[in-house]
Amino acid sequence: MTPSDSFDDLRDLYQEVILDHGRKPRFAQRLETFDSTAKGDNPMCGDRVQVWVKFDGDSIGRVGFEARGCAISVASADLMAETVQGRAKADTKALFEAFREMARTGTCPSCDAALAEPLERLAPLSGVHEYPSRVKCATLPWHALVAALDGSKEASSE
Amino acid sequence: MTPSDSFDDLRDLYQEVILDHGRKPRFAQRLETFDSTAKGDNPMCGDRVQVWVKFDGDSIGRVGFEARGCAISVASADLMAETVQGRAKADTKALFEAFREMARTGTCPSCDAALAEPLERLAPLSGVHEYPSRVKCATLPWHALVAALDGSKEASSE
Amino acid sequence: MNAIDKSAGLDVARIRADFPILDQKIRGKTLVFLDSAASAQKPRAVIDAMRIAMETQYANVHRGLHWMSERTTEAYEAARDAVAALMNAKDRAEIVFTRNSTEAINLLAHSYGRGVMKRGQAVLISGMEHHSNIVPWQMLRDSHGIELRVADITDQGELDMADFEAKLADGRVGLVAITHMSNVLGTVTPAERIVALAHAHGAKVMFDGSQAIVHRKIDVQALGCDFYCWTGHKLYGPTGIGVLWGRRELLERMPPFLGGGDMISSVTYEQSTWAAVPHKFEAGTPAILEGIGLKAAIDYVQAIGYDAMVAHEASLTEHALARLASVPGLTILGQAQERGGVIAFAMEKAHAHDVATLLDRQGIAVRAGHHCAEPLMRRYNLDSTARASFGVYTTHAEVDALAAGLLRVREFFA
Amino acid sequence: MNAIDKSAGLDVARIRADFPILDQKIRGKTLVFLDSAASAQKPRAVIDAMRIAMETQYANVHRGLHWMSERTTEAYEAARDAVAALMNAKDRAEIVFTRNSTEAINLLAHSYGRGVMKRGQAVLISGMEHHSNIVPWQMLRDSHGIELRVADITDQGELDMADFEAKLADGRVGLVAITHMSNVLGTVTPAERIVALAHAHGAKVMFDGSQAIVHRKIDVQALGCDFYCWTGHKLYGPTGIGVLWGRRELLERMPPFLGGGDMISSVTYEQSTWAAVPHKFEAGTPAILEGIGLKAAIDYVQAIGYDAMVAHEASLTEHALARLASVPGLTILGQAQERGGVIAFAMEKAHAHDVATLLDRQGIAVRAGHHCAEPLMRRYNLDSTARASFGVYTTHAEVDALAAGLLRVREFFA
Ligand SMILES: Cc1ncc(COP(=O)(O)O)c(C=O)c1O
Ligand SMILES: Cc1ncc(COP(=O)(O)O)c(C=O)c1O
Repeated sequence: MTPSDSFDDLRDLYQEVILDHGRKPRFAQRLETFDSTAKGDNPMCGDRVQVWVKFDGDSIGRVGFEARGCAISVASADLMAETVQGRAKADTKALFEAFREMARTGTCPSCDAALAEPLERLAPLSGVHEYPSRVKCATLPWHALVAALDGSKEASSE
Repeated sequence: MTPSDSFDDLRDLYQEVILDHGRKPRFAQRLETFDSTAKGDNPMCGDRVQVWVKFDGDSIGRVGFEARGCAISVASADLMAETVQGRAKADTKALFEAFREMARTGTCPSCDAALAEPLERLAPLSGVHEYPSRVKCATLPWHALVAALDGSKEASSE
Repeated sequence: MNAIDKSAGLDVARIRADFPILDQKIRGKTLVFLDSAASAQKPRAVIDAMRIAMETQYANVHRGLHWMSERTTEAYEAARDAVAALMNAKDRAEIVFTRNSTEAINLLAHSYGRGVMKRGQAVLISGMEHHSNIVPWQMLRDSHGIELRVADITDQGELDMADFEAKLADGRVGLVAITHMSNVLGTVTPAERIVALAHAHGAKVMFDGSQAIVHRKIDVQALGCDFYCWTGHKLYGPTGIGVLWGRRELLERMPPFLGGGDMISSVTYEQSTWAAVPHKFEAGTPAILEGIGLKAAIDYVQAIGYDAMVAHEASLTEHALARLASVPGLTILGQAQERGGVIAFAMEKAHAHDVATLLDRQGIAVRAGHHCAEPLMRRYNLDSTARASFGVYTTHAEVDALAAGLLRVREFFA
Repeated sequence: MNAIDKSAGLDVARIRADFPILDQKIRGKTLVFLDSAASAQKPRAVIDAMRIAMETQYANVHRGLHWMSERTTEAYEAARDAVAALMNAKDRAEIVFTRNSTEAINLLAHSYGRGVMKRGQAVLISGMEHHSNIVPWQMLRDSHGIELRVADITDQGELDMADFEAKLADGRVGLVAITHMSNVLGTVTPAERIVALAHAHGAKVMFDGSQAIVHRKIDVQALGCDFYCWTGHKLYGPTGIGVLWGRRELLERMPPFLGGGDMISSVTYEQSTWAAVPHKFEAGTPAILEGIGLKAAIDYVQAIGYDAMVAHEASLTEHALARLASVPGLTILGQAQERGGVIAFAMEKAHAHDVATLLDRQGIAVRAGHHCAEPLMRRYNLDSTARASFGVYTTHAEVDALAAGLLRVREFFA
C-alpha cells in the first residue's frame, strides 16, 4: 500500500481500523448455536445485516453476523461484536445509545463514565457524524443486536 | 362633482364617457322583437351579459343588452351597441378583432383603415390594456354579440 | 406611519425595512399593500436564505452522500423541525410538506377520505369555506359515496353552533374540515368547541389554517385537533410549499397519496412498500429551496413573536373598522366577535372591480372578486367584494390611506 | 479546464462564471460537482429572477387587479409561454405546471388512468424506469384494475424492441409510459419508434423526459407523443416546479386531479364546474416564484443553445467513458448506442457508498445508491452503484479529476 500520508485526506473517516474490520471482519459468521437472532434492513441504501447472539447467563457470550453493505456497516458490525462480547446484556442498550449519540454528533459528553472504555473502542466510527446519511450504516447492526436482545425478529429502522 | 382635475389620476382609465355609459347606458334593455340572442359569462369575476340583436337585412338593426358587472363591462356593452348599430353584419367580427387588439395592447396599428371611425368611438376603453385581468370585462359583451351573430346561445369565454 | 404603530410593541418602521418590496411607487403613488391575505410579502431573510442556498450549498436532498447534499438535506429537514416547533407538534414526523394548503387538503381527501373513511360516512364543512376546502370534498363525494354536509353560518358571519351540532348528531360524520379563520369575513372559528363537539360525535377534525397561521399562535396539541394545514406564502414564506400536520397514528394508517421516488421503502414490480411518515407522503424531489425559505420565514415570525403580531393586527383591525364605517355607502361583510385582519366590503353603486382598480390607481393594492368563496358570497347575495388585509408591515397610516382612497372612489362614482 | 471545453462551441469558463456555487472548496478541495442528474445548479440569472420578483413585484396571481398582481401574473404566465416554446407545443394551454415530474406522472395516473382508461386496459412501462414512473402505475393497478406491463431491456441497457412490441400486441395497452432517457444507464430511448409502434396498437404515449429535457432538444410535435413531463430543478431551474405537457384534446377529456381555488369555473355545494385547461389542473396558489425562476432557466438554456449543449455533453461523455475504462475493476452500467451524460458504475471490492464518500473527501460530488431505480439495479444484480453526471458547466478536467479520484479510492481499498 502507498505510504499512509498520501491518503490523509481519506483517512479521517476511513481509519485503518475501519478498513481493516471492513475488509477482514472477525465475527462475520452465522453462529451454529445461538439464543436469539434478528435482521436489520436499510432499504434506502440496500444495507442488510443479520445478527446472532449466544448468551452466557446475564451476559452476552458471543455475537456473529452476516452483513451486506458498505465498509462502515461491516466494520461497525464487527467492532460491535468484539465490544459487546462478555458485557452484561442489561448494559448493551445504554452502550448502543451512547454509540448512537457519538455517531450522530462525534462525541458523547453526557455518557456514563462506565462506558468510556467500550466507547473508546468504537471511537474510530465517530467520523460518520459528518455524513448524516451514513450514520445509519454504522447504527444498523446495533439496531439488529438490540432487536435480538428484545426477542424481536426485525430491527425497526430509524 | 368635484372639479375634474382632482381626479386626474383616476380618469385615464375611467374616462368621463365610460363613467357616463356605465352609469346611464342607453341600450340596456331586452329587445321586444329580436332575431338572435346570446349570453356571455365570466365566472372568474361574476360578470354576466345577455345581448339581443334585431337585423335589418344584412346589417345590424338594433342591439339591446342586460349586463351585471363592473362599469367597464356595462360601458363596453353600451358603446358596442351604439357603434355596431347600422353596420354590416359581416364587418362586425373584424371590428371585434380590432377592438380586442386595442383592449389588449392599447392600439391596433395593423387595423383596417375602414375601421378607424368605429374604433375611434371605442377608444375610451383602450386604457384597460394596462389591466390584463380587466380586458375580459371590456370584451365580454362582444363575445356575446359575436355568439348571437353566429347563432350560438353562449359565448365561449377567452 | 404614526406613533400608534409602536404601541403594540411592534416597531413597524423597523419591520418595513426588512421588506424591500414595500419601499416603492406604483403608478407614481406610494405603494399601500393591503393584499397580504392573498399572499404576503417576503422579508429580506427569506430572499437571502433562498439565494444563499443556491449560491453555496444547493444539491438534491436525501441519500446524496456528498457534502452539499448532506448540508441541503440538513437545511431542508431543519424546516420540518421549525414547523413542528411553530405548531407545537409532538413529533417532527407529523409534518408533511405539500405545495400549498390546497394540496394538503387534497392529500387528506384522497388518503384519509378514500383510504380510511367508509362509504356512507360524511364530511362536514362550514358555510364560509375557501374553494380549496369545498371542491376536494365534492370530488370525494362524487367518486366515493361520502356525503358532504355544510354547517350554516349566521348573518354576523359566525359558525352557527346549533346547526353544526345538529349536523353531527347522527354520528355519521367521519371528518369535520373547517376553516380556522375565514379569508373573507375575518372570522376566527371556535376551534376548541368544534373539536370537543366533533370528537364527542366520533368525528376527526381538520382545520384549514391558511389564514389563521398568520394571525394566531397555533398549538395543535392545545387545540386537540387531528389535522391542521396551512400554506407558506401567506406566512411571509415562498410559494410552492405548504404543510399538513396530522397525528402520527392517523398518518400511519393512511395510504400514500402520490407515488414515486423518496416515498418508498422498496420497489419491485409486484409490490412496493412505503417509507415511514412523513416521507410516505412526499413523493419526488421536494420543494427544497422553498423549505429553506419557509424556515427563514418562521424564524423571522418567531423573532417578532405572535403576541406582538396579534396585538398589532387587532389594533389595525379596530382602526380599520372604525375608519371604514365613516365611508358612506360601504358595507362590511361579517361582524364576528373573534376576528382577524381581513376585511371584505361592498360599496353602493360601485362594482368591487372598479373599486379595486380605482384604488390601484392611487397606489393601494386590495383584492376584489369572490375570493375563492362563491358559496359564501351567495350567502350574502353578492357576486364579489373588495377586500383589504393586513400584515406585520401594515401601518395605521395605510389604513387611513385606504379610507381616504375609498372616499375618493365614492365621490368619483357619485 | 482545457482547450477542449471550447471546442464544442461552448465557452465553459464563461458559463461557469454564471454559476456562483461552483467556485468553492469542499473539505478544503476544489469542488467537482458531478451530480447534475439528481439536480442541477442554478445560474445567476435564475437566482436573480426569483430575488428580483420578491423585491419588486411579488403578489398572488390571477384576478389580483392591482399592479403587482397583474405584473406577477404576466411573469408567471410568461413561464408557460417559455415552456411551450421550449417543447414546441402547439398551444400554451397544453402546459400544466406541477411540483415535479413525479407529480406530473401521478396527475396522469389519476386523471387519465382513473378518469379515461378502462378496467382491463394496461399501462406499459420499461425495465429502466425511475420509481416515479413505476409506483404511480402500481397504485393505479391496485386501485383500478389496470394491468401493469414491463418491457424488457437488453444487457446493453437498451429497450428490447421485440419485447416492447410483443407487449403491445393484444391491443389492450392504453398508455405507454416510458423514460426518454434513463437516469442510470444514460440510455436515450428511440422515441419516434416507440410512438409509431404504440399508436399502431392504439396506445397513447407519455415520455418521462426528466433527464432528456436537459440533454436533448425536445419537440413534442416532431416526436408525435401524447404526453411529456419533466422537472424544473434538473434544467437549471428552481425546485418546486415541473411540467406536464399533453395534447389539448386529451387534457380536455381528462377530469381534474386536485380540487380547489383557481381550477374552477364556478362552485356551488351541489356541483362545481371546471376552468379551461391548463388551469383545470392547477389547484391553489401555484409555484409563482418557481415559474419565474424556471422562465429564467429556460431563457438561459436557450441562449446557450441545445446544439452546443449536446455537443459539449457528447464530448464529455466520450471522454469519461474512455477515462473510466482505464480504472481497473470498474464496471460501467449500460452501453447504449444513444446515450447522454449520465454514467453509473460499480467498483470491485468497494461499496458504492464508500466510493461516493471517499470521492467527496476529495471534493468530488457523485451520487450513490439505487438512484430510485431498484428494479433496474436488480436486473443487473446490484444493490447500488455510484453515478457521475454532467451539466453545461462540467469540464473535461473535472472528468479527469473523477478518474484520478477513483484510482485513489481503488488503491486505498486495495
Ligand atoms: C428519469 C427520471 N424520472 C423521474 C424523476 C423524478 O423527478 P422529480 O424527483 O423531480 O419528480 C427523475 C429524477 O429524479 C428522473 O431522473
Ligand atoms: C382560508 C383559505 N384556505 C385555503 C387557501 C388556499 O391556499 P393555497 O392557495 O395556498 O393553497 C386560502 C388562500 O388562498 C385561504 O385563505
